[in-house]
Amino acid sequence: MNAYLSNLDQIESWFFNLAEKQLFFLPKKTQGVNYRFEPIDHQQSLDLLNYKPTILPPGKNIFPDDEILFSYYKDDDGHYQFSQGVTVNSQLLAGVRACDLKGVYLLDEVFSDGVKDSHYLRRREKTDIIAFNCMTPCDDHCFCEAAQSLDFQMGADIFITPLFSTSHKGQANEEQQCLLEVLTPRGNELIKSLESTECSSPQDLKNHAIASRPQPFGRQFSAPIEQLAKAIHQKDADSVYQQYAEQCFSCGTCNLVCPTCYCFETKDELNLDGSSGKKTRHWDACLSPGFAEVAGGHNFRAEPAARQHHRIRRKFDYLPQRFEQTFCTGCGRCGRQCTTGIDIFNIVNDVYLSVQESQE
Amino acid sequence: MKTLSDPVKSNPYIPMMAEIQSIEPLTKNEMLFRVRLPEPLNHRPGQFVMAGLPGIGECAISISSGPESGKTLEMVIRKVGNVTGVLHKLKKHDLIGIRGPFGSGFELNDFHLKNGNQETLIKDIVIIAGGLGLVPLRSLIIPIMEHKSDFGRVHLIIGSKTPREALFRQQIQQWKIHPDCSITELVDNTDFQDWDGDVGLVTEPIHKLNIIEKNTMVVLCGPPVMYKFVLMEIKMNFNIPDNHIFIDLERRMRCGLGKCGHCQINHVYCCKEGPVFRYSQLTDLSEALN
Amino acid sequence: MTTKTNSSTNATKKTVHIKIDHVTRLEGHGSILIDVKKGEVENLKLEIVEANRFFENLVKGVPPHDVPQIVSRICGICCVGHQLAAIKAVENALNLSISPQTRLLRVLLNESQFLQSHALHLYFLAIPDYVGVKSILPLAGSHPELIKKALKLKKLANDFTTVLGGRALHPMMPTLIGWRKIPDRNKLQTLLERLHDSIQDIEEMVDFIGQLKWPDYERETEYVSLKNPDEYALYEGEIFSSDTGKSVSESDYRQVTNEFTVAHSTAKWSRWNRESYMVGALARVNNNYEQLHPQAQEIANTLDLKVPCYNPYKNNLAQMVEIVHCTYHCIDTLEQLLAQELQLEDLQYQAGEGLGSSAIEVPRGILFHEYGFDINGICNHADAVIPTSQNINNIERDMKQFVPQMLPVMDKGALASHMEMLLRAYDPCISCSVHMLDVRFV
Amino acid sequence: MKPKIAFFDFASCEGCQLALLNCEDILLDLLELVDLVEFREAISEKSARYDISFIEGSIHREEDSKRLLDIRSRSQYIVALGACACNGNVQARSNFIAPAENYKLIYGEEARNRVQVDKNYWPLWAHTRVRSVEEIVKVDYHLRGCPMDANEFLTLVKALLSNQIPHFPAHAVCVECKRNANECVFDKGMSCLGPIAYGGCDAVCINNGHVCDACRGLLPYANVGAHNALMLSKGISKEAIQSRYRLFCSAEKMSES
Ligand SMILES: Cc1cc2nc3c(=O)[nH]c(=O)nc-3n(C[C@H](O)[C@H](O)[C@H](O)COP(=O)(O)OP(=O)(O)OC[C@H]3O[C@@H](n4cnc5c(N)ncnc54)[C@H](O)[C@@H]3O)c2cc1C
Ligand code: SF4
Ligand code: SF4
Ligand code: SF4
Repeated sequence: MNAYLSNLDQIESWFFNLAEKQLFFLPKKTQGVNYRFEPIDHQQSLDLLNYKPTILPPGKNIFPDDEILFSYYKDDDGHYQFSQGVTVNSQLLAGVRACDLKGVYLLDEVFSDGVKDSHYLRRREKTDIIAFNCMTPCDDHCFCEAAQSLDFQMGADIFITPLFSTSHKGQANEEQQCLLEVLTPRGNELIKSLESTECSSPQDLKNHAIASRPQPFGRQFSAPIEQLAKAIHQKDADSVYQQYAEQCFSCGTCNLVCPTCYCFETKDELNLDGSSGKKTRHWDACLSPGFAEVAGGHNFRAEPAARQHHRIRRKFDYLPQRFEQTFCTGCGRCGRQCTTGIDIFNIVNDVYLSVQESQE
Repeated sequence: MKTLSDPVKSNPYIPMMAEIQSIEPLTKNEMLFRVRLPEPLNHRPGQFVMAGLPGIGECAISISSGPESGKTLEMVIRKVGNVTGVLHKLKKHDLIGIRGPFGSGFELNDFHLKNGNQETLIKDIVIIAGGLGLVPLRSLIIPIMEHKSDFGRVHLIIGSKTPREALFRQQIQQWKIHPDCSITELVDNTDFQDWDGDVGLVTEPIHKLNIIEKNTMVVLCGPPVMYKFVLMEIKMNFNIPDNHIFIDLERRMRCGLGKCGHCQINHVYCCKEGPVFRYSQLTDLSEALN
Repeated sequence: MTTKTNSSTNATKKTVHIKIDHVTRLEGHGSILIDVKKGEVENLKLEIVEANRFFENLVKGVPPHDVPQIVSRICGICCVGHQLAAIKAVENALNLSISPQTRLLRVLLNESQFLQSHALHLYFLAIPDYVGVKSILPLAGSHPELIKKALKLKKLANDFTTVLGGRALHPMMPTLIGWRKIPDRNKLQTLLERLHDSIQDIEEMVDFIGQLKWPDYERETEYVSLKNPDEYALYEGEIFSSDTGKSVSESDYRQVTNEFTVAHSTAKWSRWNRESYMVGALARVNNNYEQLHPQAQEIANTLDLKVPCYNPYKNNLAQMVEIVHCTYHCIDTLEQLLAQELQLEDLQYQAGEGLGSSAIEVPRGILFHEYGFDINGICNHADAVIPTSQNINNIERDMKQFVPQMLPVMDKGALASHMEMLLRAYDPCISCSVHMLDVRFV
Repeated sequence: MKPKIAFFDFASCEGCQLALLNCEDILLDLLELVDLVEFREAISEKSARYDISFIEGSIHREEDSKRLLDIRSRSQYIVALGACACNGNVQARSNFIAPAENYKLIYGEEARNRVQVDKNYWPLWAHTRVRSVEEIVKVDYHLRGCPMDANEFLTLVKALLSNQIPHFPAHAVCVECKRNANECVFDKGMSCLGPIAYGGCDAVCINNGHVCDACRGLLPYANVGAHNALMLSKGISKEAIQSRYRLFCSAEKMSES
């Protein structure tokens, strides 16, 4: 597909333009230090270059909490009449970082595996994504390069790479030129309204930009991810999980903010009339103590350490076995938002080191 | 995007509504529901459905009828909580929501005397059921009994807590008349009631089994605590390959589709790859039998 | 409610014993005890049987911003009043000042509670008495339209408090100096429209109330309320007495309340220029009639509420008048607020030593709070005087006059129910009243 | 037969009953489905047996606990309504002050003496520890929070009306913060009890710019040790942490530490 050149100013007015036509989400600064994907607001300044990953990943717009799975009523003959749920509106997610793009891609894989999840897939079909390539690590928590999601661009309709240094905000050189790669027919439609010039040698420009990035990019594990995964697959590291579990609140924040966590709980609700209602689903968290409890009270993961173990292995061992991809994108959200400061990066590293040690 | 090209039409969360044909109390807390489905399930033995009522909830319930039951579905439901409590209040002709069948289930072929093209002779089938474990296994025992000549010797060990909780006693009586079929019924405790079977745990008769180890298939289903002891007993007395031992597991389930994550046992989903597993699949799953 | 009445009737020389335990449709627990022997009132007590919660002690040891959150729990109906009174008193103690934006928000928040409390009291608690039913439930059958309108007004008032305060009960958005979060502009706009729309309904409710018959009973007493030269005093002002025609400042509130205890009440009693005084809607309307919104004055006229009014039952009418006043006043204030950009303000403050008190009008009358802080800014002193505890003394005196006066013309049943109605007319809030401190015996 | 529902209040602000009266949208529909037999705040009727009794308020005096025992014996289900009933709420702070001291501070020495003379009113004043409802009778369900959450109330009533078992997941307030995409209070430079507090309130305080003070009580698995360490690491003094824990949760174990 084609590639184009444009600058940030032009991209900004393009965004406002697109926002006239459809629901348009963009990262926006909260009152504190964080960002959130919110409907674009005309007073907002485009913070694409320096924003740190949003509180919730953009994938949650496709897999929303409290989603209606179906609603129903009993007709006069006592027959149940079902309806699908809510109508899905199209939306555009802009400024999605590569790590979050990979998150969405992994959810795509999960929800289309086996029996297809119509709710996710219908929303996904109506979601356009304009992704954004990172030129500097967003903060100290990021480890996207180590987690192999830097430069990830599958699933985006348009992928933007800044061709200038983004480390000094405001005093950017040249005229803040960006490369826009169009990856889908939908992207082709979107880019029509952008003031831009066609680019004939996108790969060279991109390679050059990538080469000028800081090295190493973000935090690096003690070993390549394949070796970590192998270590995590072994069971010798109980003491590491235990050590982190002692600090853990079992609050589930780490799950809920993760772009690749998709476990859910369903809830059936009856209306006051007693003959109509709905079924909804809610984000759930495997770190939450009741997650694996069954009727009769037996809990298959009653200990916090067992839950941490499950979470880490799910990201680095179990799901990769199924989908051949690491289910941690290195976005750093879980570490950034864990109130007690537990960082998956450290757990994974420590597990690796402890397994190494025990083998020596 | 490869995954999204085929349009999704159906909503996998909407149940089909089945009419209750009969409800038969089996014990104080267990009832046999016989329902008529709008279309045949075409299930395999050992599979399960999500049963429940819209507005109330759903839970995983094993299919207890044989694979040839057509539009009729039999389930035994034990009253333990929310959904099962409400289901127990239903009456004949009421509707019940069913989704499924889900899960792997058993491949009857694995148990045939002549096992498919491998030509292994499966001479002995050992089925050990504890408590409610008999319910899913019944869907396996029924086809075996109905086509008994295709199968070898069948050894059933069926345990319950007390005579009051023993399930399907009449039907078990009928199974006994089949050739090459030994059935041991046990209770932990007679609790001062009449009981013509044995008293003891399901582990006790295992060492007495007269089987040809390498031509034997073993099937287990029961409460989580049972597995460890039964497996220990089997391993101590016989040399049966791990992939000839089947175990039926239970976990919390919400979707039945391998998505919600609740039934995950290490990297496998109980609702997808299970609930029936070969023991060989479970040996490196640390969470499976704990 | 259990009503035990025994009497041996001998024309005028009646002997009546009435005990009403846990009077219903009342916020908090109170009982009425009346003993009449041979036509003479031997014993008449308004017992307050609510369990103590010792709020003044509960706030000791906490930092300044926690004080309003704790005292909010004194009472659900009056939570906004307690919060605002505490916030003002703490600000006075720490010498903190507020912006005009914050003042406007507080005025609105306070009046939203007037709307909600008066609507609740009139329709759910008081009116059933005058229609002769036991609760609002039969009214829902006999007067469905009226009840729907009352619910609608109550919902509007609740939503109003929710938009301004975060929730209708124990709001968390207001705090010292300002607002923790700025109310949503669109929601304020919607509220303004709903307030405009509610006027029609309110007028119909006035018509309904106008048809009710009020017991013909009067007792002149001292009426105490805030007074403010610039407005109908609700949020702030000086303490004014109808007896003297003079005011004292809020920091001198002890001169007014002069609290003392009686054994049959876990709430303390008050008196000022005579043996008892009255606070609340009627006192305010009596004292500040001229400053009511013109539309509210007109309604007072329609309802035949002439000031000064000495009939305590007509406190209910004064509440209706205040509903009208607050509706119009909120509309004006909201328009003023929406004319400006709302800003999130810096809420940092310096905590330190200090003592401060405040007075504010809440639906049931004047509420006084006072707090002291040590050099670390930790609360070490608290006092609160609640409207009901100021009124109880006056209610008992009303009853003591009412019983002998009506004894010849009323049977014991009517007497008992009129006592309950009288108690309810004051809209007493007993939960609130059971927490006093610093007693001086006079 | 419609279930008989009753409300009883003990020491409380009666805000939870008000929270119910505030559900204007559904109030009349709800009243169609149940038989409200006792609701002192709004009606004057009585009944001998109750299907569901909602108990509001904490228990302070012997006569209160006697009354509560009597209600229990006449009720099928007891629901503790709101923080006062569930865990004693702010008034349980007075458990850290000796009762005699409390009286002296509030009423003065003289009042106490006078009360002791007049035996008739003695029970009114016979104050013991502030106790939760569960300390005295078996509680079937808890509706936590100050005030209770109207949605949870509705969930409970609907479940009981349809023969279901009401279920309130025991998760931290943080869960609801995430569902609302809230910025964490700690990121705003303030501190929060959310990680150890019962959720179910939709994180309403944090949604509205405040912090969580754990009015719904502590989770059964609350990691208080880790929380304490977290607060200390934010430079909050031991005394301030304790004062915070004791704001709403004084009746609970952690605040004793
Ligand atoms: C493959 C399989 C087959 C089964 N076959 C049968 C069978 O044939 N017959 C049979 O009787 N049972 C069978 N079961 C067990 C059955 O699924 C459970 O007993 C059932 O889930 C109970 O549901 P319930 O709603 O009645 O109980 P619940 O009230 O749901 O209680 C179940 C547990 O879940 C928790 N819980 C309840 N509601 C919620 C909620 N909303 N959110 C979070 N946690 C909650 C409770 O703490 C409790 O521990 C099978 C289970 C599996 C996995
Ligand atoms: S966010 Fe932190 S404290 Fe909360 S469950 Fe995850 S690891 Fe534990
Ligand atoms: S596990 Fe943590 S770092 Fe990895 S993708 Fe999830 S939130 Fe990001
Ligand atoms: S604000 Fe409080 S409740 Fe919310 S996530 Fe942070 S710690 Fe948890």
